[in-house]
Amino acid sequence: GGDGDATTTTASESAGGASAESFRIAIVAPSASNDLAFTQSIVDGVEAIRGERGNVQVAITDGTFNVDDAAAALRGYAEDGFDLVIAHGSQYGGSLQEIAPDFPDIAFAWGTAADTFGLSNVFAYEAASDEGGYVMGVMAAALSETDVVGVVGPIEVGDAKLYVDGFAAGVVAEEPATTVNINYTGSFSDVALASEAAQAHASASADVLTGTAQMVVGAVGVADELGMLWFGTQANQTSLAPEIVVASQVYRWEVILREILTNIDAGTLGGEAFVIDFDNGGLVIEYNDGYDLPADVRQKADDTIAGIIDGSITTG
Amino acid sequence: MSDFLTQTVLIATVASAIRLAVPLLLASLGETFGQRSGVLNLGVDGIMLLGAFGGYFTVLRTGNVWLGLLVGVLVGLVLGVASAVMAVTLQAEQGISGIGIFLFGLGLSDLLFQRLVGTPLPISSFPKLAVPGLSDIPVLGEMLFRHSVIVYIAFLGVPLSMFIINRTTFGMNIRAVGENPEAADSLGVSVTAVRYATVSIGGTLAGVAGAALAIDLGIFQQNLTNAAGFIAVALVYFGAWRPLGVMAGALLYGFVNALVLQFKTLGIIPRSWSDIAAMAPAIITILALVLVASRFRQPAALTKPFTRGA
Amino acid sequence: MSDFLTQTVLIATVASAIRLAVPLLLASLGETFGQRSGVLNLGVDGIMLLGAFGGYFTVLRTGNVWLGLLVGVLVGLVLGVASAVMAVTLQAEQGISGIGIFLFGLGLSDLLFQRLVGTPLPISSFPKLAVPGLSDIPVLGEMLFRHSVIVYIAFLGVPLSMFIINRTTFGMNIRAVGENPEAADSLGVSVTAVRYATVSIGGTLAGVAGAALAIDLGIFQQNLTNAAGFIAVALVYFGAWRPLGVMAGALLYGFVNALVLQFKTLGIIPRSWSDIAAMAPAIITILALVLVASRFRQPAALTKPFTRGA
Amino acid sequence: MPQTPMLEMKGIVKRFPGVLAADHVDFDVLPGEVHTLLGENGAGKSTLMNILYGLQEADEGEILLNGKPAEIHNPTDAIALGIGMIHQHFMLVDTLTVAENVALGLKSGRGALTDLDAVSARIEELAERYGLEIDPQALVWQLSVGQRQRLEIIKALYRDVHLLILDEPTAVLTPQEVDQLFVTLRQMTDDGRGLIFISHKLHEVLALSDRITVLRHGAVAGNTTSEGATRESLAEMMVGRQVKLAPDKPPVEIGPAALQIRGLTVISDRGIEAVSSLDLEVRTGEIFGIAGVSGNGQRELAQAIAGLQEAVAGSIHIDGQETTNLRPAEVRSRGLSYVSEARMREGVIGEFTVSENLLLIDHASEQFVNRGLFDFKAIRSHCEVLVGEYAVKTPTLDTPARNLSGGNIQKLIVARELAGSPKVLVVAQPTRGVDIGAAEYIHARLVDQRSENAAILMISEDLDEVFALSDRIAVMYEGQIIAVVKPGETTREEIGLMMAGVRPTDSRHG
Ligand SMILES: Nc1ncnc2c1ncn2[C@@H]1O[C@H](COP(=O)(O)OP(=O)(O)OP(=O)(O)O)[C@@H](O)[C@H]1O
Ligand SMILES: Nc1ncnc2c1ncn2[C@@H]1O[C@H](COP(=O)(O)OP(=O)(O)OP(=O)(O)O)[C@@H](O)[C@H]1O
Ligand SMILES: [Mg+2]
Ligand SMILES: [Mg+2]
Repeated sequence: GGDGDATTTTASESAGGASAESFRIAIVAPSASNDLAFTQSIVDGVEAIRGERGNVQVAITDGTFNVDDAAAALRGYAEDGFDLVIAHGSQYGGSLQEIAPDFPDIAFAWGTAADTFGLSNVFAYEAASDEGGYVMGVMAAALSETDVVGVVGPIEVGDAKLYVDGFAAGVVAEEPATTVNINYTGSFSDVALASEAAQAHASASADVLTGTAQMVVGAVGVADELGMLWFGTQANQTSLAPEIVVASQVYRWEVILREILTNIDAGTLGGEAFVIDFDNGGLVIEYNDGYDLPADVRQKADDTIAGIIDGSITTG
Repeated sequence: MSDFLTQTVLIATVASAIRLAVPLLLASLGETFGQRSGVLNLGVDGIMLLGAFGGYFTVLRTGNVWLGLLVGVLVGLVLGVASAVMAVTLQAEQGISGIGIFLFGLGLSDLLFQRLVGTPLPISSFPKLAVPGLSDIPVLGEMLFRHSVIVYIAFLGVPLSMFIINRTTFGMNIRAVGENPEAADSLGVSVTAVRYATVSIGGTLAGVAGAALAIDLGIFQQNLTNAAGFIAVALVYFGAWRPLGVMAGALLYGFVNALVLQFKTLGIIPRSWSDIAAMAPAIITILALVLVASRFRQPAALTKPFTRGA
Repeated sequence: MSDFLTQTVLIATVASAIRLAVPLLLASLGETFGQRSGVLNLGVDGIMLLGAFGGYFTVLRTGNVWLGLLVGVLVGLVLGVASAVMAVTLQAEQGISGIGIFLFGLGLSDLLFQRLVGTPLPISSFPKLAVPGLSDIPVLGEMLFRHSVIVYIAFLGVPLSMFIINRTTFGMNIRAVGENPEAADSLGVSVTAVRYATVSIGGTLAGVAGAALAIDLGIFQQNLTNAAGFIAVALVYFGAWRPLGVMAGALLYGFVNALVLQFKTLGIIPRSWSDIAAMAPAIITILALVLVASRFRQPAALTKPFTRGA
Repeated sequence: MPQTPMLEMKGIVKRFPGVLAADHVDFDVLPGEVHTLLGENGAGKSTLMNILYGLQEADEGEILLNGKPAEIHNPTDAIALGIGMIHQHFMLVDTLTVAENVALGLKSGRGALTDLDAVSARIEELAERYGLEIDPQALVWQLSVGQRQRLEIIKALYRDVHLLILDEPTAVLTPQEVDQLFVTLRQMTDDGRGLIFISHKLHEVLALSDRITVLRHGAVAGNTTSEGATRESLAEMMVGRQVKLAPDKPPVEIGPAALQIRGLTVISDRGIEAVSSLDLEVRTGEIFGIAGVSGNGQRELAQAIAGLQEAVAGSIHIDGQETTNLRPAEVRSRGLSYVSEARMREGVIGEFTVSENLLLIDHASEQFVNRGLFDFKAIRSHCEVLVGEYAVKTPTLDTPARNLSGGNIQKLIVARELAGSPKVLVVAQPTRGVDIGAAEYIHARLVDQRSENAAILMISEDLDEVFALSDRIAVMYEGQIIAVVKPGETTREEIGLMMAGVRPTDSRHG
């Protein structure tokens, strides 16, 4: 990744000017704001909050895959007195652990991460992406005619592992005879490998694919070309291949951002961990209107979501 | 497990290996020209990235993949000439000037992508061409003769490069300049002209390699090449500065990767082992270093700037 | 906008520049030794990555940052010796063997990270040290004398390197071997021994640089260095092979980055302009090439393997 | 009516920083003649020829070819005008074939494609006509030195040069190869071609030339013909004063053998046995001279003694201690000093200052280094003494060595090597490329060392030097010493014959 590709937007203008009481939120995130994936999800979430509260000022430093740059940006925002500084990337934990104690009056949020390392001014947030994965898996099993589905993953850790494991569990729950071929290419960024992994799935007669992380764009292209179905995650990926994307799991971070802001307003600057899931509405499945999903499959998905919410289905 | 031996899987693996080899092959062939004339261009990866962005952006806007490839050619040519200015005219240390070009391409391609595109929108790919007759041969036909047009272009580059290097006066001049520039100069061969030509060819093919990669994948993103340009430079060494050797290296590299992907997909090797494949480029490079270094001589003037009368 | 001129911002920018410069400075100083003796090690980035992983993993398991730094030293030393085997004993083309080491480090550090850690868990960082007395000077004290211990270590490396290179017999041997290995050899200086020593020093400092980076950031991830090793190699050139020059380059680089980040954070420069900063490393490198190439001579034997009587 | 010269160079001026390499030089060549350029190293011979061949541009002056002004900016222009040049060092591409080397830079009959069959045929034609046997398909690295020289001539003939420059073409040839070359060159002048010949070997110059022009410090110092000249008169013209050849050698008591070599065998870098089972002894207080055509193992012998080449068999003792295959530093610590023939390559580090170069070896280190650190005060005074004592002309002690002239660099090296009072001194070509004044000085210093009971092994291709300095003379041929004689009991002719491999019938081993 390029060093210092970080870019910053200050969206105060459209917020109607920075009045004295305006709430200021800063985001530091690894990839581009419009990446149709991880970074875009938090940007959309914060934008939604701004729409709701009006009096919010937002600054974004994106493209800071380089942790060094991210650390400098986090510190910069803290020094500048932002009310909430969001470190959107599990790799920023080390920096945050060092910076947050220097600014006890400023609230930080760190995602996706499960705990706050005992820091009283850090919130943690993550997504129960296994839930969405499970629902996708149910649909994939129902739609597959060859009874083989494929997964293209980056590295078997974190959010990606959670999603892929949920997906595989969903497939097996729906149709135990269906084979799930899982291919972790070993890279978040090698598009060519992701593309060939999709080809390999095709040659193993898979007709439904899913995948997670930024390099899957290569796999989506192959799926489109070979007429395989695709399930997206982290953002709505319909625009990548309008013919074959069935549905996408989308993160609605505003759900937990709302809670974080409420906490801050009440004087609590951290110490709590949040999860978005179907139950709290932070996870949603967005369907592609351009794909003609059979009503019974749609029904299965809705039933599964309901089951997850009421606890009758476990995704693990 | 027995799945591995099916014809379908075999065909898929070979076809995948060939596809993975294409960008490396194009870039390595180009670099071969430069190195045979005594210039090491370590900036290949940067040129590939800019060629990739240029090709991608053109196809995104015009929908014409050939126009995209042409832009790859032009971007590569411009950067090839720039590389030649540094290495030949300014006589900069070639390792360092290559890093400069690499960093430049890495930074600028990402910058342009963020500015002009942002969201990785898909583009159309090269048309497939089933070679009439040949593509109907069982197994072989499907493996070798049902590829994107760019695949044939890249592989035709191998005999073409061999012909140019070994059979033309230009090729003879390249070899002379790479071995003994003083001697070539004293016979009226312009060392500067030959090196500008070879480094420009190298840049052009790197640009084409990048454009081919982006158009074939139908996408662009930051650092799309993933160090492929560095692997291409190492493959020139692996191939002992000969187009056939370079092709063998590119195919070996593609094959190792394709095989591991197939293995992983089919669950033949445990996931915990399969990651070793990530080490393939490094291992191939180091093996090549040890094997080639002891068997072949590199062009005697490689990395040495030439000044008349020095 | 007026914000920019506040003392706080100024102090923060300088302090940030110094922190960003540290890994580059350590790696560049090491590479200076190798290059002064005639060996270009382009594998610095790979060594840094492995040093970074080694340091990170050690701290993760033991919680002891000094043990982490020590592991960085050891990893760097081992890879430095490996680099010397390739460059000195096997006489491999130095551009290529460097790429081999880079790819090796890039692949292996990631592989080990995935296998042994997976999720990027944060670790503790170096303790801060406010230099007694000096740190109380207004403004300056806060800028310069309230840093992590590793910052002082890195900057003390500058006078130490100058002293070694210019004032000791070992330093004279280094310079002699880098300029005229034949002469040094015939006068009884072992070219092999000197180059093994310098390349090992270079590897060790690269390992330390990587460990320092990871421990200071408190994290590891794939390709953590982001080409910092390549920038370090370029800085040696920028600094015209002199420790002071190298330090100036590392600080310039750190300062440009820190300034741009501050500007961006404070919204002083428009987004469309600030991206240009991404090009800073490339531009600094290319500028250095043009300026240094015309003013300073590189070690005459740089990149040239030595064989007695050849 | 005088002939129109095929070449006229008029008022040529060429300046390098601090040097006037050509100072209003006039020079011409008539069709069918050999015109020799003679002069000390650095006199400006190569510079003048580089200008003619387009490798360098003159600052002033003009060049006329057959009476017409010619513009020559690069070798291509020169080649187009029928000028060829054979350089001091071979200009051949090792990895190409003979035919490819000839075809390089020429238009091919088949457009962009090479036309090597036609080239080979023409090479064979030329080879037959001029008696230059060569295989067009052979790769150059497989050729012997003599064959390479032939290839250089063929390259020129193939281009049908009217005017051929030969810059020291004989430096690396055996006497037989020189004779063969001269036959070919005469054939060329018979065709009406003009030749410019450069050589430091005065007897060759007298044998081949029609006219001789002597350059000194970039300017023409005189003109003569072969008939009107002797070696002595040429030497005087070159240097500008009467030359004194032999130093005074006071009598010295010859002591025990300080350098003993038994059955030494050395394999050269090219894989051939360069030194074969060689025995020799040099005693304290004597100068032992080794004569021979270069390439007969002298270089390998010296390097083996210095620890720079492996001895595959045999032994070397210095002052009674075995030093066979010790590292160079260890050999030096046993009392050896070594002045290599490759002055710039092995003797000094050009970027280093005069004082750093004086410090480069171990015996200096012990004196001036304290636990790895330099004692700069002691160093400075030591260097000042040496530079003064050996009359090294240098602006300051901190001047980089590369800025010194050749003669002064050699004095610098000799100063360093003699400073440690060596027990054994090996000197190779001590005065090659050194002007007469400096040569006289260096000779005197070697004689001083002899008086101080050093054992001196001196390798030289200069027979005058060998005769003037040696107490005993050995002739080396194909890796062996074929005779050892006393200078008073032999003649130059005898030594010359032995250098060509003719073993003496009544060997007078000393
Ligand atoms: N490229 C150069 N730059 C600076 N000075 C030079 C250059 N080439 C030659 N000189 C200087 O010009 C002078 C003439 O050198 P030239 O090579 O012509 O001598 P020469 O007569 O051919 O000597 P030799 O007998 O050693 O071949 C010398 O003082 C030399 O050092
Ligand atoms: N390549 C070069 N670049 C720069 N200066 C040079 C070069 N070669 C020679 N010189 C300078 O040219 C001058 C003349 O050199 P040259 O060897 O001709 O001297 P010289 O008068 O023959 O001395 P000596 O009597 O010691 O042989 C020297 O002062 C030297 O510094
Ligand atoms: Mg001279
Ligand atoms: Mg000359």
